[in-house]
Amino acid sequence: MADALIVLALLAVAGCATSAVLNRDPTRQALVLAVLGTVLAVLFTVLQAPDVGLSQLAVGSALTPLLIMLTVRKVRRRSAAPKDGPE
Amino acid sequence: MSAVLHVLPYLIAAYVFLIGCYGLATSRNLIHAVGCLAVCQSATYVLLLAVGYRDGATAPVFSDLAPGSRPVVDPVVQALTLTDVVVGATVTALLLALTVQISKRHGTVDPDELRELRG
Amino acid sequence: MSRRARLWLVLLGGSGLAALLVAACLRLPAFGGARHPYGDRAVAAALARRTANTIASVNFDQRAFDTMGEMSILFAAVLGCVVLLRQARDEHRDPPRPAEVAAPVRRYALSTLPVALVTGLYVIAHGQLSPGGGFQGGVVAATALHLMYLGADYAALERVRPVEAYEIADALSAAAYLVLGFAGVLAGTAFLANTLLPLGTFNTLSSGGTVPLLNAAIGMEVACAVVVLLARFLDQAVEIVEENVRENGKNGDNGTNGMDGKNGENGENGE
Amino acid sequence: MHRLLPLLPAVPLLGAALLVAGGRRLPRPVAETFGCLVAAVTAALAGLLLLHSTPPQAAWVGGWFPKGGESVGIVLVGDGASLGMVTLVSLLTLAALAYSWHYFDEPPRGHTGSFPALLLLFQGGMCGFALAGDLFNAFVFFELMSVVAYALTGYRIDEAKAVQGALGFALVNSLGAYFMLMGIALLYARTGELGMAKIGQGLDAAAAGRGPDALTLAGFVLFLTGLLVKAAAVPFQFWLPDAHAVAPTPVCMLLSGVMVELGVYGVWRVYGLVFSGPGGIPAADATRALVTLGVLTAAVGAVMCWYQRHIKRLLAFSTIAHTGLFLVGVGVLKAQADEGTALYVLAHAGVKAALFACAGMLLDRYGSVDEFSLHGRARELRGVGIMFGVGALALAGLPPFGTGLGKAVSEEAVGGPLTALYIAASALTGAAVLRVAARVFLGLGPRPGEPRDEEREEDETSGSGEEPETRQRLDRIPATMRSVPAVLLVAALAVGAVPGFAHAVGERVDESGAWGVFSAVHWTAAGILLDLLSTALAVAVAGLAVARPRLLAAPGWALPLRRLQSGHVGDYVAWLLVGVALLGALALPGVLG
Repeated sequence: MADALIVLALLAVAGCATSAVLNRDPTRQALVLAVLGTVLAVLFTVLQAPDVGLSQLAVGSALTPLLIMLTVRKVRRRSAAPKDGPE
Repeated sequence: MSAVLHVLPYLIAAYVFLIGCYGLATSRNLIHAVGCLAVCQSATYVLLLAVGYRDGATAPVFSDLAPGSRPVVDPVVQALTLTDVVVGATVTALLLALTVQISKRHGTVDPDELRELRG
Repeated sequence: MSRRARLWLVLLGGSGLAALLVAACLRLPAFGGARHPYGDRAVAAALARRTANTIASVNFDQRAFDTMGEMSILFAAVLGCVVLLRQARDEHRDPPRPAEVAAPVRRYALSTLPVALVTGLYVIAHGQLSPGGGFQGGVVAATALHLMYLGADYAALERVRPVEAYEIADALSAAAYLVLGFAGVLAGTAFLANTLLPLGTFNTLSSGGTVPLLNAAIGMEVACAVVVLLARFLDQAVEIVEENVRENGKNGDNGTNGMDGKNGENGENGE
Repeated sequence: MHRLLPLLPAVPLLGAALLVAGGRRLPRPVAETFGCLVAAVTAALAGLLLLHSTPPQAAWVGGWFPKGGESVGIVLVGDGASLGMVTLVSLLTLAALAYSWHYFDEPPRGHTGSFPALLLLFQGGMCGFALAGDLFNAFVFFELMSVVAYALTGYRIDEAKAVQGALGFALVNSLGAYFMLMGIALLYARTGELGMAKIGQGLDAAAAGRGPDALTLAGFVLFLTGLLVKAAAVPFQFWLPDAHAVAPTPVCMLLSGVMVELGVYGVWRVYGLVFSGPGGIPAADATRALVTLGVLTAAVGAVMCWYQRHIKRLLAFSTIAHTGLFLVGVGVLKAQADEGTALYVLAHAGVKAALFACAGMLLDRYGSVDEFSLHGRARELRGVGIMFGVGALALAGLPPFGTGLGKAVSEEAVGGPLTALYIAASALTGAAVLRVAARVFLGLGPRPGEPRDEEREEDETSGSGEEPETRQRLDRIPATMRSVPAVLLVAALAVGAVPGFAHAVGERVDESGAWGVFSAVHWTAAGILLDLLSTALAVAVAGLAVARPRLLAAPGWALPLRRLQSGHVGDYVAWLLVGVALLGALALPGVLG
C-alpha cells in the first residue's frame, strides 16, 4: 500500500515537472509549479518526511509561485507601455 | 513491482533533473528559465529523501512514539533537504529580482533578444 | 548560436549526463534499505539531548553550523533583493489608488489572517517536538500577513508592515543566532555548543537546551526575511514606476493598472 | 586554538548582521570603518590560527567530538592550506573595502551599510567554504558565497550589462551548485556519511579492492562540476567574463582574486580527501580529466584575452587562462606542483586585484574602459600607468614576483610540453595587458581603427560609454584608491622575494595535501630563465601589436571561438551539459578497467 502510494506520487512529480518545463508561459508555469510543490509535499509526507513536506508546501506551492507572479506582473506592466528601451 | 521500486525513485529524480536542464537551456523567457531551475532543484529533494528512506519506517519524531519501538527513516537527509528548500527559495527570489531589472534595462526578458556581452 | 545548434548540444550533453545518472542509479543501494549509519547516530544523539524531533536536533544542534550558513544565505539574499530592487535613479513612486474589495473576500481574508498567523507561531514554537519549526512557521506567518493585501488594500498592508522595522528585526535575529554560537566559545566549550542550558524534560516546550532558542531566532529571521522579500517585489509590481513608462503610457493606464492588479492578486493567493 | 576555527566565518557574518541592523542610522564613514575593522579582525584571527596550524587541526563545531571515530557533527579543517586561503580572502576583502572607501555613488537610500555588509557576507561565505571538511557544509557555504556574488555583480542596477551578466552568472552557478548537491546525495547513498574523510574511507570500504564503479564516477563528476563551474574551467567558463566585466571594481578584485581560485582549491581538497583512495577515482584518470580541462582553459582564456578591447573583460579572460594553469598544477597530483600552484595563486590574487583596481580608476576618471577610445588619454595618470605596466609584467612571470616563482616551481613539477603551456599562457595574457598599458597610458602606436569587415560590431563588447562608479567623474584619484593596488603589488612581490616565505608556504601545503613532502621551493636558474623568457615574449608580442596592429589583428580562425561567447544563457547551460559529459568521458577508463 505504502509502495503503491510512493509510486503514484513519484509519477505525479515526474508529470508535473514535465508540464512545468513545457508550459512556456510564465503565468501558467507558476501555477504548474504550485501544483508541483503540492505534489512534492505529498510525496515527502509519504516518504515519512513531514518536516520537509510542510516547508515544501509553504515555500514551493505558495512563496515561489507568488514571487514569480509578482515578477510577471512587473514585467507585463512594463511591456504594456510603449517600449523605448535600448533595443 | 519491488524490483522496479528499488530504482524508480532515483530514476525519477534523474529524469526531473534532466528535464529541468533541458528547459533551462531552451527557454525563451528568463522567468520561465528561473522556474526550470526550481524544477532542477526539486530533483535534488527527491533524490536526497529517496536515499534516506527505509522500508516500513516512520518519521523520526518521538513526540508520540516510544524511542526504539519502530525503525525511523534517516533524519539527516531530511535536515539537508530542509536547508536545500530554503536555499532554493532564496536563490529564486534573487534571480527574479535580477530578471525584473533586466526587463527594465533591456525592455525584454527573452534571452534571444539580449544583445550585450558578446565576444 | 542558432537554436538548432543549441538543441543538438543539449541532446549531446544531456544524453551523456543521462547515461551517467542512470548508470549511477543502478548501482545505488536499493530504495528503502536499512543501512543509514549517520542517521542512526543522529537519532541516538537527539534522544540523548532530549529533543523529540530528531530533525530539529540535526538542524539546530548537531549540524547547527549548516543552519548558520543557510540563515546567512537567506539574510544575504534578502539584502541582495533590497539592493537590487531599490528605486533606481530614473524611477519614482506612484502610490496605487485604493481599490474596492468584494465583501466576502474581505471577510474571508481578515478572518483567516489571525488564524494563519497563530498557526505560524505555533509551528515555530513546537519545532523541537513535532514536525515544523522556525523555517516552516516563519514562512507561514509571513505569508499570512499578506492576506491583508487581499482583504484590504496595499495602503493597509503598508501600515501594518513597516518594512524598515522588519529589515532591522531580520538582521537582529540573524545576529542573535550568531551570538548564541559565540556564547559557546565564551563559555569555554565550542562554537554553537548545546551545553549552556539545562536539557529539560523530554517532549516539553523547554526541552533540548539551546535548540528552542536557535529555532526561535530562525523563525523570526525567516518570517521577517519573507516579509521583506515580498514587500520588495510588491513594491516593484505595484508602486515603483519608471519615468518613461509613465509618460508614454499615461493615458488610460492607471485604470487598467488597478484593476488587473487586484484580479491578478486574487488569482494568485487563491491557490 | 582550534576552538576558534568556526569564528572565522562567524565574525564577518555577525559584522554584516550588525551593519544591516544599525546601518541605516550610521553615517557612511562609520559604517565603512566598521566593515574594514571586522575584515581586519578576521584577517588577524586567521593569521594567528595559521601560525598555529602545524600540525593540522580539526574543529568539531558544537563540541560533537567523534566517539569511536564517528561523530554526528560538522568538522572544520584547520590546516595550512585552508587557513592560508582564509587569510588571503580576508586580506583581499580588506583591500576591496579600503578601495571602495567613499567611492560608490550614493548607497541605496537608507541602506548605508549594505555594500560593506554584502562584502562581509561574501568574506564569511568564502572563509566557511575554505574551512569546510564536510561535503554538505561545503555546499552551504558555496551557495552563500555564490548568492552574495550574484547580488554584488548586479549591484549597479542602472547598467544593462551589469544585470544581464549577473543573471547569467547566477543561473549557471546555481545549476552548478545543484549538480554538486546531486553528487553529495549519491556519495551519501553509497557511504552513509557526510564528512569528507569519512566518505573517502567509506568509498574504499565499499570498493573492497574492486576499484570504483559508476556510482563513484557519477559522484566525482557531479561534485566536481559544481566546483569547476566556479573555477570557470572550459567549457563551464562562459559566465565569468560576462560577470567580471560588469561587476563593481572592488567586487571584481574579489571575484578574480580569490573566488574563482576557491573552485580550484575545492577540487584539490575534495580529490585529496574523498577520491584519492583505492575506492576513489584512480590518479591517472583524475589527472587526465583535470589536466585536459586545464589545458583547454588556459588556451581558450589566453587567446580570448588577446582579442579583447574592454579592459575589465580582458582581465577576466586572463583570470580564466591562469585558472587553467592552476587546474593543471593541481591535476598532476604532485607535492611540488601543489606548492608552486599555492604560490602562484597567492601572487596572482595580488597582481590581478591590483590590475582591476587600476582599470577601475580609468573607469572613474574617463567613463570608459575601452582600449581603443582611451588611446593615449591616460598619459597624465603616470602612477597608475606604472602600476598597470608592472602588474602586466608580473602577470607574465617577471622575477622576483611571486607569480614568477609559482610559475617556475609549477613548470618544473609538470615538466614536458606542459611547460610550454605555462610560458605561452602567461606570456600572452601579460602581452595583452602590456599592450593596453602601452596604448592607454603611453599613447604608443597608431590609434587602433574600427574592426575589419568580417567582424561585425555586435560580436564585440567594446567597453566605451560606461557609467563611472563614483558620483561624478573623478578629477583626481583619491589616495586610498591609489595606495591599494600599490600595496597589493608589493605583496605579490614579497611572495616571491622574501626569503623563507615560499619555503614556509610549501611546507604548510605539503602537510595539508595528500602527496607527501617536497621541500625545495626556491628560485632555480632554469626557473628564472623560463620566467625571463615568458616576460620577454610578452614584451615582444605587445610591442609588435602596438607598432604593427595589422600584423596581429584578429585572424579569421579566432572568430568562431569568439562567437561562442554569445551572452546567451541557454548556450551556457548547453555547454555546461556538454562539459559534464566530457568530464565523465575523461574519467571513464578507470571505472571500466
